[in-house]
Amino acid sequence: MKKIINDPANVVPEMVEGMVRSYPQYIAKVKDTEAVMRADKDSMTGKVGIVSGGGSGHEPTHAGFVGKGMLSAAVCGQVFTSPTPDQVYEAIKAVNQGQGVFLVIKNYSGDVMNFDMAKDMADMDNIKVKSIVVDDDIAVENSTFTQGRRGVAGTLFMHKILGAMAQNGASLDEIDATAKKVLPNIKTIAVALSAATNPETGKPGFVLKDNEIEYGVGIHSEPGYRREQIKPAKDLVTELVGKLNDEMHLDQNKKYAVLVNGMGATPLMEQYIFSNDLLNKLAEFNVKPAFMKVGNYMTSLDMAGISLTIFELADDKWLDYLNQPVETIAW
Amino acid sequence: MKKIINDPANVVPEMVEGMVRSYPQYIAKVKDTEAVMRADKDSMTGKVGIVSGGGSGHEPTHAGFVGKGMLSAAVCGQVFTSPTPDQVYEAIKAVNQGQGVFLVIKNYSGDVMNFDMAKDMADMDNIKVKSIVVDDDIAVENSTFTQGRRGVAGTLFMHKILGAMAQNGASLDEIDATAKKVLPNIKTIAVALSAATNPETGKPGFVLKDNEIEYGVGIHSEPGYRREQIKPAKDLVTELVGKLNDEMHLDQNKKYAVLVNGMGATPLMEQYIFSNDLLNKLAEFNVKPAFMKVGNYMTSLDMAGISLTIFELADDKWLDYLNQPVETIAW
Amino acid sequence: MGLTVKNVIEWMNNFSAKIEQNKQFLSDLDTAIGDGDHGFNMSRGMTAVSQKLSTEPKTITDAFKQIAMTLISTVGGASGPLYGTAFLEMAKKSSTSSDIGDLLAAALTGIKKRGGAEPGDKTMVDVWTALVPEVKTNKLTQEKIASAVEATKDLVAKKGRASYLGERSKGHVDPGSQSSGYLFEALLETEGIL
Amino acid sequence: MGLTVKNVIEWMNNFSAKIEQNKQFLSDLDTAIGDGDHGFNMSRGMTAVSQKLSTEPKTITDAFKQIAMTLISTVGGASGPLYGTAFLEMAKKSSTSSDIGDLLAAALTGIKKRGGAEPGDKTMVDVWTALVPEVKTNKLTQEKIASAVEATKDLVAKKGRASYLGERSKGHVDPGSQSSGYLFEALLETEGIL
Ligand SMILES: Nc1ncnc2c1ncn2[C@@H]1O[C@H](COP(=O)(O)OP(=O)(O)O)[C@@H](O)[C@H]1O
Ligand SMILES: Nc1ncnc2c1ncn2[C@@H]1O[C@H](COP(=O)(O)OP(=O)(O)O)[C@@H](O)[C@H]1O
Ligand SMILES: [Mg+2]
Ligand SMILES: [Mg+2]
Ligand SMILES: [Mg+2]
Ligand SMILES: [Mg+2]
Repeated sequence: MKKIINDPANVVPEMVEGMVRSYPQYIAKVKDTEAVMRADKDSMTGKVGIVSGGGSGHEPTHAGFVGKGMLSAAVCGQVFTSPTPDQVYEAIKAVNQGQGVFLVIKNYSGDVMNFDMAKDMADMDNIKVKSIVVDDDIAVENSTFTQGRRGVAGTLFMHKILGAMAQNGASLDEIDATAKKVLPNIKTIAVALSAATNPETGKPGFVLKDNEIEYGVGIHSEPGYRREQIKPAKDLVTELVGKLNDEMHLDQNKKYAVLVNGMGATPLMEQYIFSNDLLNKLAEFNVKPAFMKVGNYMTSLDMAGISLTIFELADDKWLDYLNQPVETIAW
Repeated sequence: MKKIINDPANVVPEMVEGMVRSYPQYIAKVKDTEAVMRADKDSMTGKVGIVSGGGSGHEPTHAGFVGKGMLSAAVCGQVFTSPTPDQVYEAIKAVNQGQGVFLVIKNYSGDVMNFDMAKDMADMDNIKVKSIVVDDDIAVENSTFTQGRRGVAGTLFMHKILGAMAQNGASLDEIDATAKKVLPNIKTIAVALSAATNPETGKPGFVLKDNEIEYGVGIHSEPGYRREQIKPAKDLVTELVGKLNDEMHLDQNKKYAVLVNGMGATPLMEQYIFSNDLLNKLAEFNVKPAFMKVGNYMTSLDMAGISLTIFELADDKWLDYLNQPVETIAW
Repeated sequence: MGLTVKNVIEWMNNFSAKIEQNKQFLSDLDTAIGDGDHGFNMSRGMTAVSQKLSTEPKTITDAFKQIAMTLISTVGGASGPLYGTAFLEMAKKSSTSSDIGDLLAAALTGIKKRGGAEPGDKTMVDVWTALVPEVKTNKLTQEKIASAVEATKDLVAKKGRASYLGERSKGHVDPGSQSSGYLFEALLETEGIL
Repeated sequence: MGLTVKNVIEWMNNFSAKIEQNKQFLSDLDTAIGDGDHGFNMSRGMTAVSQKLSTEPKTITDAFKQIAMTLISTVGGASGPLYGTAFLEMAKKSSTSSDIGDLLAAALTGIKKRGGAEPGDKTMVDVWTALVPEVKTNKLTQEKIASAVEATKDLVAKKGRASYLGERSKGHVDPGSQSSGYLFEALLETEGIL
């Protein structure tokens, strides 16, 4: 493991410190925590707070999306490990303006339980808290008898939609209702060329051979659904779009937002080549995205690979929310 | 070599295609070339054009900085290979509005010669063209008897300053004069943990041992000035800031802009940890950056490492230019 | 004898020592079917617990509460709220009972409620479900602990990260079950509680 | 005999074949002291030149002009404008002279002007400087070409990417000199020009 770090045990506090000091115009630390909140407090006055977070290692998620028009606060857990309830609770308190706070949680048992405990703590303070659990990763079979699907890159669209609504003055109940409507419309699937190496453990999450790829891996190196030989970009696109289409039945009469997301170590050149093939493939369905982003948004440290998110814009307002300007480090 | 590409010979056209199709609101192709120009042509009316470019593999540079307030066009050469004069010439013609065109060239013999030939071609069309050759990389000893220093990440600041001026209506001569003033104030130095693998050759530019780093490498895997064992982030900062300070003598009474630039495969987590140590180190000089950016801006495909640019803001207007809003993919 | 502040502390220090010793092993188990951090998570938490308990709490209830709050605020992940909830429930129960069997039963109820897992889901719930009755009937042995932990090996995970593996989670011991095994071992080795 | 459109084409096809054959070798030389692409750059260019010349140009001047423009627009990097300029100067000169020695001398002047390199800077200028007089005096041989190329090995690079290496550029043949060597070899092997 060769990394630009100091003590592996301190990567998260040092990273958070580096982030708030590099971008004081956007974010500030929530005192005595590894959570960050908007520097522009005025932008939160009278608004519902939107709080997200999770394990670290997915930068710029989540702290890079804190700012006017998007998240109110982000809680940074240890690498790939859910933050603790007390930290989430402090973030909730810091951004609550009396209009309540909405939590965007990714579906991992740790995150769900820790955020739930934080909610319990906030309840005791009479802070109204509602939440959504994002589970956009279609690699995993869905089932109510299991943990269900993971929350991955599609979470970004949830942040953006709810952040825009909150900025426009929506109530906690309105935000809650929209979150529920948005949720089933976001689907993501990934392909990995190599796993991330966690600085704490010093080991890669899995090892692929020199010519191997794996479809369906998660953002903490959770296993995917198939390993095979590396293929041309356009064949990767065919596989991933095929999976997404099975789920959401692409329809030329519908509008879509698309996120091509680099996992951390994949050059933008490859992401754009992938995007080119993707747009060709979508054209076969007579689909042209109404909104598109390409880049490293929900990374997994130094993992090489790409995830593809397609978000059906079932409500026309959602496109406006996506296009609404924000003041963040990374959107 | 495991990459998300199709035919290695087509990476550049496919990438450019992917980029303009993903972000049609910002960029469009210059017909029959691998150059891109602003989609928002109105934003160029009556203004001096700013054209840059170079070999591909440094994404989001240069095409990611084309848009209102920054570059007018960017010419994308083969991977790590200067674009040809005819392509640069087409870009010049496409953005020329009668006020002349200014070229931002990075100091490599290829770039300098090809852009020079393009200038000769534009001269024959009576298009006024001036240019600056950026040579911010202090790893190389400077000398008028050699090729001199390379142009690397600091070029971004040149793009931003000149782009803002052009947008505000500055003349070609004013832009030329400012470019000359800005040039000696931008200094960059890098450290690499691993080299880039060019998709055309399939081989890494150099090989470092599992515990080795190299100071002073260039963005095409040009060799640096020293190899040694990997050190904690704060020691890397000490080395790089030391080198920069030898050149520019950090002074608490002066203002600085700072760019912490990831080389492509280095996670943002590491870049922020580095930034935290950097800000500590600069504080020892009583220096606090007036402007700062952290992220993958001038990459070298999948190279792991960081470059550090310090830009002395010798003129107060320069800070305003850096802060002036732009409409680009990546600034 | 029964519970005292002193032997609760000893229990926790024993537990902490086992975690420290097996930190890498727990993480390796987690690498096979999870995200490879369980040893580090538990080590971070139990180091903080030992540190916290170096100032002796006044009451047994206080001791359990401090253990709970420390775990909740330092471990994170899935195991943090689960172990935290377990000790929080033990703290609550300790105000009306001093029977370790009763306390552990309350803890198990808390774990199931917090995580929604049932026996057979290949989580720490399996080990707790197997061993709490043994504590109650005073029949806890090293062998029973080992076999309860080992029994998770053949199960298919239904909760937690390992559930993403489906059938492929078979053949690996559940890391949270292994760390829970250490908790019961530490209990067994702490003189005077059982 | 002297220059004809036909033997210029043959010269270029010979050159192209040598480049193709030694593509990897040229890139390997460039990897040692540059960025590893010289073989690919030249191959891209000469493939395009051969393709272009498959339609026979009308005049020698046209032939050289087409070679120049094709190289300029396909090679890129440092070698593109340099080789491009060389052939452009040969095209210009060919309107007043049909002596290959005169043409190559004009080419060398162009290369030096475009790149600013002098003999001894470890660039293709060294090979051209050594061999143009040999062509003029009709004494070009395979051995002289080889030794001109080899002579760049001990030099320290002052221009181009290799100059970043300083002293460390010693001990490696300059890739552009090697490809220029092939150009002269191809010339030597093309019957009738010299
Ligand atoms: N819903 C749940 N109910 C009970 N135990 C669970 C649940 N989810 C996970 N666990 C336990 O937690 C352990 C994993 O803990 P840990 O690795 O520290 O957290 P994470 O999975 O967040 O990385 C699993 O081995 C399992 O025993
Ligand atoms: N200024 C110069 N003058 C003459 N020849 C040069 C100059 N710069 C580079 N060269 C030649 O070009 C060769 C490298 O070409 P190539 O690898 O194709 O371009 P690049 O260096 O842009 O990658 C060198 O080996 C050298 O012979
Ligand atoms: Mg974890
Ligand atoms: Mg090159
Ligand atoms: Mg785990
Ligand atoms: Mg080269």
